[in-house]
Amino acid sequence: MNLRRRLLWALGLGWGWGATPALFAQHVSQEELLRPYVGINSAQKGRVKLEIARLADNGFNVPLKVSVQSPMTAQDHVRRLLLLSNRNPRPLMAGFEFGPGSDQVLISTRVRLGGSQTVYALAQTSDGIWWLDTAEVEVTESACLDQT
Amino acid sequence: MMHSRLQIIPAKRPSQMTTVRLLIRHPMETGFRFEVNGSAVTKNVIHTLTALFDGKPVFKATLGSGVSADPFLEFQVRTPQSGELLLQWQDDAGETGEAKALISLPG
Amino acid sequence: MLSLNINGANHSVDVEPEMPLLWVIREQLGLTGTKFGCGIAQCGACTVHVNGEPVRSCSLPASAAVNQKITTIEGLNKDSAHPVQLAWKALDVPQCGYCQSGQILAAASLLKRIPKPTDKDIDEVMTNICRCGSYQRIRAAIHMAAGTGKDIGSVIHYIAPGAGTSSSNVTLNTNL
Amino acid sequence: MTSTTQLKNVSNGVLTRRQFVVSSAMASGGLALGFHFPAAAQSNELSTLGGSEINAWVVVRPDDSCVIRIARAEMGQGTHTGLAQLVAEELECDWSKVSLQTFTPGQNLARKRVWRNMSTGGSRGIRESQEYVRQGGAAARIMLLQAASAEWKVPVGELKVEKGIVSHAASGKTTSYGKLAAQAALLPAPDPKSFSLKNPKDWKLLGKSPNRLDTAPKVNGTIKYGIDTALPGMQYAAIKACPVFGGKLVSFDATKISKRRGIKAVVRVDDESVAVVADSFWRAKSALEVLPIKWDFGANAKESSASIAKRLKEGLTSTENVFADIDIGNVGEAIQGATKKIEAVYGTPFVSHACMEPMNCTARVTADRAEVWVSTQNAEAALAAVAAVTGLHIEKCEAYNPPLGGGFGRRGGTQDYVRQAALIAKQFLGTPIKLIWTREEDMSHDFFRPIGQCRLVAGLNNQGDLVGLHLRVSGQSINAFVAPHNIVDGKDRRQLQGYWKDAGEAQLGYTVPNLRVEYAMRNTHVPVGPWRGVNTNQNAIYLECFMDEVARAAGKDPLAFRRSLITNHPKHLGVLDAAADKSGWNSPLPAGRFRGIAQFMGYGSYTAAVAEVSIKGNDIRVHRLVLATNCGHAVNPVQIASQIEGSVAYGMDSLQAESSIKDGRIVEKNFDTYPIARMYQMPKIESVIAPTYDFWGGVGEPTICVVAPAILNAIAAARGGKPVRMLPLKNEGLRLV
Repeated sequence: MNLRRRLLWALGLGWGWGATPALFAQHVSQEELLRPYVGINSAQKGRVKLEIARLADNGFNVPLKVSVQSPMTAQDHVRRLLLLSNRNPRPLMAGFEFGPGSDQVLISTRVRLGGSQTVYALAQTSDGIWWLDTAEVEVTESACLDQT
Repeated sequence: MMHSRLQIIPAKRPSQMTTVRLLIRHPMETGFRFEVNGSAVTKNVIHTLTALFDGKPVFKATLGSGVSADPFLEFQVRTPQSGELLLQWQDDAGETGEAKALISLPG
Repeated sequence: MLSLNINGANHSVDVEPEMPLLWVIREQLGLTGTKFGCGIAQCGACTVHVNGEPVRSCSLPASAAVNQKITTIEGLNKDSAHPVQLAWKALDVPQCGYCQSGQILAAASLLKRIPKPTDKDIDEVMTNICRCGSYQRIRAAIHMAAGTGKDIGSVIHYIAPGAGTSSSNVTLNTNL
Repeated sequence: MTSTTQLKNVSNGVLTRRQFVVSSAMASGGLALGFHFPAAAQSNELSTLGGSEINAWVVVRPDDSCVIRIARAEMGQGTHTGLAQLVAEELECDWSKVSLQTFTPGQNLARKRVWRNMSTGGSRGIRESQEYVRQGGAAARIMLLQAASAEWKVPVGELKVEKGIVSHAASGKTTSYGKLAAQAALLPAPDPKSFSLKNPKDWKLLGKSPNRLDTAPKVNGTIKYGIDTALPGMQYAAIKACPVFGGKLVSFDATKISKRRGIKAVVRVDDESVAVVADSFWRAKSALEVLPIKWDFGANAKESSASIAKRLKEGLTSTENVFADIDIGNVGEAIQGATKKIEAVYGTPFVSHACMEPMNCTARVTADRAEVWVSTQNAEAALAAVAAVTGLHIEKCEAYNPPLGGGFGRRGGTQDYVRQAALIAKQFLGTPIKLIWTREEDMSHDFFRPIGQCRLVAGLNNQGDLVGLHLRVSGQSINAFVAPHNIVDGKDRRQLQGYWKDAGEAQLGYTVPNLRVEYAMRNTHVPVGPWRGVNTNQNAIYLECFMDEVARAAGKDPLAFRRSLITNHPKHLGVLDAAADKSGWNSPLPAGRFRGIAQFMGYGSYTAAVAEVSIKGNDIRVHRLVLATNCGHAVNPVQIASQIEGSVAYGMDSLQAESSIKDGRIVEKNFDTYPIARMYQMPKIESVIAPTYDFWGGVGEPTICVVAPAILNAIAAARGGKPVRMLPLKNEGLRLV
């Protein structure tokens, strides 16, 4: 699959934006969260490193950094990287694809987190395997309201 | 036209990666906010961002409402020779934006 | 330089004559028991005694306090054992406590003027705001400190589960 | 079994005893009772104060004194004492030797949040943490007993412990926690699944009312709130944000004030605020008052209370942007076919928290460290805010959280004052900056209780039974302002708090055959947030006052009418009956006095109130309030009574206060125009505590919401059935005296 085709695939198919959410924003289980994006195979811990502060002031603007260990050769490279939230109304926050010849995967961005939750960084390597790192984030926004 | 700020830390050698830092002025409207009359503000996020080097795609990001307002992205691309790095993006309203930089490798 | 007598000690402070006494006490002398609440003499959190009378120090220029005898909460009683303070502790009057320096000084001067105050006296004099709503305990504690024997205070009815049966030994006991 | 206790004068035996305890404590120099607050430390390690840490919650010192660690903020509700009782009950230590230790969010983070949530709010301080803190106490007790068992080589089961003294009957040996602590600290922690917590029937300390542990420093001025922070070289900041919400700071002319005494600088804080920094707060504030500032007020400057009321009124009958959370039967038909139709529109204004300690925060920022000293309900949020503002790694930031001079929800959410202080301190690297808001700033830039209106329509059949009820709230949404992503499909159920069909948190107590409960979100430009009791406040007024209108139309007694609708919810009924009983509902009143009743549920607790009022002209005197709660478990009944008594003052403010809007900004900026309940207005309050010990409910908020409707119903009774529907009372020329 050439890059352009992969990009089209990413844009149009497969990832979706999650099912209809529950009445209150709820945490979803890891299996439920990953199924639509990663398929039935669960991802393995390793290779991916997700850095995000344990506490976030409000969920509107949370910096994070992800890196993936990979030789980035033609045989062994990172195809794509996904950032998922197990609490946001739309679980997929962002997805990235890397061009040929990249020898390093290092992404920084800022995300919105709808309440305290687990953030997932998932990377798929060229052998099809999904690698995973997670981070707990306490979104401290409102002492009186954060129950739901 | 969407305002953006692009910062490039160019590769010093062909074997190195070029670091791209991009900040786009955009509300990344989630669709979850409400107007005073209780109706939802229409969702409008930058959904796709592509980096092309000399016309060839080298990086692609698919963004959702989970990315903060005024999205910031830092990533790395391969720029094996001097050339033009072009960043293009599009939001749900169909508006597009771009930023470009010339990468000149020493030697 | 202004010369102020606070809690029995003389202090020279280099401040504008119009600086309110509250800020001199808090910032220049570091006595933070006197509180800032409103700045317009409405809430009473800044109450101090000037020659024994309760005064809202946020609205009293420091120059007007020269040659007066000023007492703050820190100086009310060196052992924190003024009858009002003892009653306050016995009844657990304070909740957040922020207004209580002012309440205690207002109560202390009330008792000095009227040793056995009536509820009406208390209503008239105790105009300090307590946002936690500790008023009922304040009233009870004033009566307690004055020894009026007035039957006013917290009334607590405790109804154990399965009331009317003896199924529980959970009882209200303030006598721990 | 019912017992009534009068906490009153020194002739009462109970209080003589309490006073004795106080006096003897003082004679001995203050006993061990006290608090250990973390000093500004460079280390994330929490001191063991010379003792042995048995587990995260318990430190035992060689002199047998026990230090109990407390995670939650103390804002006056007695949370610290209650939490300590929970630990001590299971620990079986000597309560007279207990002291408390608080810690910082940095220390919590360094230990992977072993102490979990540090915030106080939503009446959750005790109900949410009771299980794990009791487990902490029990685990420590088990470890201490295991240490004795190992030393004496006897089975743990043969050991007894009371007040920290461990004994073995067969051998006659005794020892104490202080002697066992060092060994116990080395033992592995028991799995919480391997032991069970005490049955409330066996409680010795819980359910009793020891004095609060934090009273002494509150009566002699030694307690330090955030506003009392003093650091070497500290400067003071006064701030002004654009008076119109959403407006922007354009420019200011610092030259006009820079020559004034003590002024260090005038700084832009963010898009909307400017601050003056000086060597004294008064100098900073006085200079700020005369600083020429240019604002861009923006489009919101056109908004007013009238324009907002119009929007809300439209929402009462609109078909746009409205949803039904409950829709049982067919309300339209039921009301259409009813013998009698009753209709009313109620309204409640924005109100301010008005914490007695104005918002403030002291911040010190250097190139590689940022610290704040701040009274906050949520120290972890303050810490995160500092990290966000400074861009420093969270491990390089710290927040110290002294007790609060009132919180009420204002200090629980947005840490706006922390952000501001850090933004200012960032501009003065190394210099501590104490930012204090004036009262005017505090009342102008609150996160107000949201404004709302409610239209209610009821139908009665010819027996006077309620056959249909249609209730629609139209008003501002807190979630839409603070966390819009929590609103799913545009349905903000939170604004219907207290009308929920779900059991457990804030359930509607009435069963009506045809019932429709709707919410039409109508927002404003005014920032809103949780105000002690949050939406139960408005919702209880709407429904409970209307219930009286319907009962009146049906020719029924308000209590009997409610009882007939509430039979499916025995806990709601239980407190309603308890309040009615203790108020003497069926006994005659002196001439000119009238009663009103209300019941509601919030924060997991069931509440009811009966008010007695009289009216002279436009002056309303509230004589007596009987307030009942079933909060599940009663940890400290006297403290619960404190909260109930306090809720009367807060509830009465619901009747008389209003933050109104003119030219897009708040009109009432200080206590001269914003009335707060005072001593002379207070009724005699009786607390009815009726716990059923089969759930854990909140205490700090639940009883507030029934105060206003009970009083309003009594006022309506006194006015021959004429209700007050649009608050505050001054709208009808009435006032509380």
